[in-house]
Amino acid sequence: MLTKLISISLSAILVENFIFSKFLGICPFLGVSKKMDTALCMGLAVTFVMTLASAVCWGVNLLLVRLELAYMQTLAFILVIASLVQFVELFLRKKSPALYRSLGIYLPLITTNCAVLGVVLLNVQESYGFLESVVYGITGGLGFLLAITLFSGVRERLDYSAEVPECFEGFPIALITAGLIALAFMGFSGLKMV
Amino acid sequence: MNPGKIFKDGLLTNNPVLVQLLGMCSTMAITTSLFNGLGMGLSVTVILCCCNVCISLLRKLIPSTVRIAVYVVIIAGFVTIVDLLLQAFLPALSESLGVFIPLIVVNCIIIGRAEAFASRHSVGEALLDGLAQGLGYTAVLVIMSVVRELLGSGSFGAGVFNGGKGWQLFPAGYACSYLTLPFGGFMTLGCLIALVQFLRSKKGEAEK
Amino acid sequence: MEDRLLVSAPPHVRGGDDTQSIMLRVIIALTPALLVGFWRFGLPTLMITAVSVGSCVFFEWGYRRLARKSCTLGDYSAVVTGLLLSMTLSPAVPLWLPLIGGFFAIVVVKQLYGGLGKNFMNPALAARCFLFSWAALMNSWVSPRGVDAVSSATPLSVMKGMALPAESPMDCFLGLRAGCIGEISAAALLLGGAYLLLTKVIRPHIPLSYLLTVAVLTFLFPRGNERLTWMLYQLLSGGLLLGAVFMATDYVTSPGTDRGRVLYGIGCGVITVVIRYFGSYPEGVSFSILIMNLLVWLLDKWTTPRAFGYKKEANT
Amino acid sequence: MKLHIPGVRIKHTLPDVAPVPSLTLPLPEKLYMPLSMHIGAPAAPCVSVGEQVYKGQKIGEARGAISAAVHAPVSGTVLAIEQWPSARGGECETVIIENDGLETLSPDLCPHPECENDADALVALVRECGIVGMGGATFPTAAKIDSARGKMDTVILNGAECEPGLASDYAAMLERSDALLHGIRLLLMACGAKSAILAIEENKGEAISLLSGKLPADGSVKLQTLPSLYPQGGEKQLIYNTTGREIRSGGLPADVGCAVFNVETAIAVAEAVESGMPLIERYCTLSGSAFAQPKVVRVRIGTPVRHISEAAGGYETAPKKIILGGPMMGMSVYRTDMGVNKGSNGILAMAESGSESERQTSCIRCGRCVENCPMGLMPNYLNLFTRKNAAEKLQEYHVFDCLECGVCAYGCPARLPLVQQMKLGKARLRAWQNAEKARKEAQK
Repeated sequence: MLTKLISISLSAILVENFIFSKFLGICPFLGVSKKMDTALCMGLAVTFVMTLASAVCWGVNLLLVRLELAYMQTLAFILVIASLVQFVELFLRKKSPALYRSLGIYLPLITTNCAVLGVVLLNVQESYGFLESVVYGITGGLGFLLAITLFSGVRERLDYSAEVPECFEGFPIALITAGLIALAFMGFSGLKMV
Repeated sequence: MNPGKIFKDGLLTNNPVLVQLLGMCSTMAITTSLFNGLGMGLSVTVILCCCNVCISLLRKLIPSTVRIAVYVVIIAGFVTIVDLLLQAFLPALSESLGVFIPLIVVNCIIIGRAEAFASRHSVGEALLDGLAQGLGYTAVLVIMSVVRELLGSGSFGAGVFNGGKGWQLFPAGYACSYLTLPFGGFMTLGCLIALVQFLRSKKGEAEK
Repeated sequence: MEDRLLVSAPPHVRGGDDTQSIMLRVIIALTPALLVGFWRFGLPTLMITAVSVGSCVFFEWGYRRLARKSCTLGDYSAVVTGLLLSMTLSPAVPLWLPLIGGFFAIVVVKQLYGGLGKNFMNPALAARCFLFSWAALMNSWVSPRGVDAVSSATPLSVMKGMALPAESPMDCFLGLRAGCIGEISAAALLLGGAYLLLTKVIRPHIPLSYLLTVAVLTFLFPRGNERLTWMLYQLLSGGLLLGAVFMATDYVTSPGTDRGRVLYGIGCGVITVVIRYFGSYPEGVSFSILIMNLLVWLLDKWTTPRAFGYKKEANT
Repeated sequence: MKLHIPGVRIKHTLPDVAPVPSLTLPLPEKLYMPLSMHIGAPAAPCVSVGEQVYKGQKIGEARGAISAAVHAPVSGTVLAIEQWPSARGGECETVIIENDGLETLSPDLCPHPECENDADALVALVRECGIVGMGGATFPTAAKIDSARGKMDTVILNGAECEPGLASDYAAMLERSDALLHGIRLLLMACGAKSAILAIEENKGEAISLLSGKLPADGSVKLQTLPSLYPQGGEKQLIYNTTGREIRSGGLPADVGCAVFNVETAIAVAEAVESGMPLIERYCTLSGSAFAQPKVVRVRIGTPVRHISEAAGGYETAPKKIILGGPMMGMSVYRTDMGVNKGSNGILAMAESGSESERQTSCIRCGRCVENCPMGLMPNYLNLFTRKNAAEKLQEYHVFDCLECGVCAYGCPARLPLVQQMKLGKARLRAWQNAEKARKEAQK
């Protein structure tokens, strides 16, 4: 079991990184990575929601299967995620205003982040158990956190020093930079601890 | 609003991917072959048309406070329908697109058009807009997948033409296989958007 | 006459090294390893090096011209990139491969970001990794002259199978083994590294921490019973020395503080060993340096030196 | 030996200057006495055009606490009081004196033995004599003593030579060693400090052996040899390298119980007490490839630069560049008719134009500037932040602590104009801070 969990984690963080290998969550990855601090907050918020969603949706899926409503998965999941985000937002605003101030503005963006729905769908597709789902949620989020942190570091550097041709400014150079990072991450392909 | 302008908007001047920069995840993820690109593009187009029509019909009834939630439910409904249809009739496509079919729910193009267009226009216009934006999206997917398939594996139209075999234009050994990997997705889309920005700035200069 | 004086800003004297002389010294330092490559593998290596350097120089010139920017061939950085790229290629690759590599290194990785000093990734290494697209071509090896034709597998790929290679550590040290053009002779690479250290082009922090990390990890976790031999092979085979001395020390893509450099070297070492042990590629040097390239800005940020007058006690 | 602050051995084309014997130059016909040759408010002229002045007579009155009086270096007639180019850059109000060649002393000058043991009287005398820091910074000495009295235990005498290639401090220490030790005693008394450290760079062997034989027996003055690194003469660096005390950012030497005086300043103090002579003369190094022979000269303040180079034997080749001060921080000038001032420790004449032909590339991130910076800053990053006008980053990376010593630019392979970038960065940060302040006030 432990080896399975380790291999899930390794795969989610490095080998099949949500950004550089699975293309899940590209919008916030490109949109909120101009500054390191905000990128870090976004990454943490996504990790948190991914973990929570994995756990809750595991139960929801169990229920749907019982009720023979498995075809309603997509609809159910997106509703669960949306209300979960709402709930987290309310909870944070009440209990931890400081945390809310730093993470709050990212939460609504997360509803439409395909990394969250993606991790839930992948959990179902791989028929992971509860523990596996949660671990996959956490590590998938950490993979996203790693990706967005590295990317924002590089982007900050480019912001200060690079002189990009006009037509490549903005999204194109960000995409090409992400491509080069994906190239570097290919070094991890096939990484197996056992 | 005239249909010509709606189509020009969707395909060129306000292309969802190249200009509005929406729906990047699926654009880069599944464009490894023409088969995938075309399949994904048409699925999105169908869903987009249905959602636009539906939302345009209901636009007077939906209270604005909960409109986003209602849109999401409508979209998720249609996505589920398409997903099930694909599983039943085109299992190969469903298999190779994987989670990216259900993920159309969170594709910003659809919710974006619902909010920006369908909720403010008549049914006919909304249908046309859905078609135009969908085809604009499909066009980008087709371009990306043709480039990546050709340079990345040396073939063209595998799964679509020539009885499903496509044509092998040069031996796969000479092809740049990394273009079919995530690296290639980022690079190809980056270059494509750069090309569009270049053309737009040229056009802007010419207009001046 | 005296009143026609030149006014310029201080300082009015400048130290000896300039960008050009630094690049020239790197070229000089690369020469021994290249010569060993020529000697072992013959004419093809000469062709590959020529194409690689030529392509880098051509694309640097062509891009700057097309983009209407100043010509930067005079700083020799394109030549260095070309040489480094050719050194990381197998002597059996077809000549169009370094041509594409030169394009990728110079245009995509370097000039798109503004040229020398602006790129965030090592151009030569990124190009090498990109060329793994053509994996079959990149992984075809020829045995060097004077070595049994049987052992044309590189020592590292043998070690991937948990076995010790057929060559002796001494062969690896001198360059009597299969491998990339520039990586086979540890002796020649160390000679070049010593020259760079003596002429103060590089500081020892990165190469030392990199090599030590790999040495310690492979010594602690050997595959097989002979720890020391295993460690020696790990150090001498593959592109480790080439990477540690010439690639990881590239100014532009490595940290600018000494503490940052040590952390960077350790990071490179750990990732190299992880990829060599657990990854699907036999060699992890290129990828590990590319990955650490991504961390350079952060490392610089975290290891910013304590400015004078900002001591904790002094702040009270 | 304490840990040393990074510094570099500057390799320069300047020859080693033989410090002694220093040359006393024939006096010029006209002298140009800038009324602003110190940090602080310019002096107010107290003579009028046409008036007869005597050597040592006060011609400019100090205005406020941070200011210094100006005295006539020769006897003669005031020709004009007008704006004239200054050796500190730009123009300033200048008293032009026509030398009558008689060297008639002002009748007010007399020895002041009462100042030997009276700190207040000494400070008043130092202020009256217009003595300023002669290492180049020209901070009024009286104000420095005043601000530090009673707060310090150590007086540091700077014999480190501010810049490479100069030998003015060296010459002063060799030729005026007795006056120097007298001055040290006076400064110790005035500051209320217990001990003094005489810091001399190791390349000034003769001065070290001469002075170590003359130190007072009570051990109040210690001689400390420092490696010849640049910038060794900077206040913060000197205090750290001699006592190990670190001045916090924005602080003063008095905060760590120290005061730093240039050796020539101490000599000037001694002279004021011994003969009452105000500061009208100083040592100045002439060097650079355009001179046949580098030498140290004694010049009257106000002597035009051109007169000095001609009187000292003229140029061997036509200079392309003339620098007032040292090679690292000196200012290149486009004309040579201004008078030297109290801080002019060197005149360099270069036969080659130097940096003009150097090829500049973009920053290659070699990190040499970071290794060499005596303040532990990151000039490579400050350069980037200045270019992008990232004021918050400039603050975070402490641009205001930059000394502008030029070590970063000296070692930069890309030949970047880092010192100017630092200056620009400071200006940009200041502008941003002012804007922020205004914005905050507007919000209130």
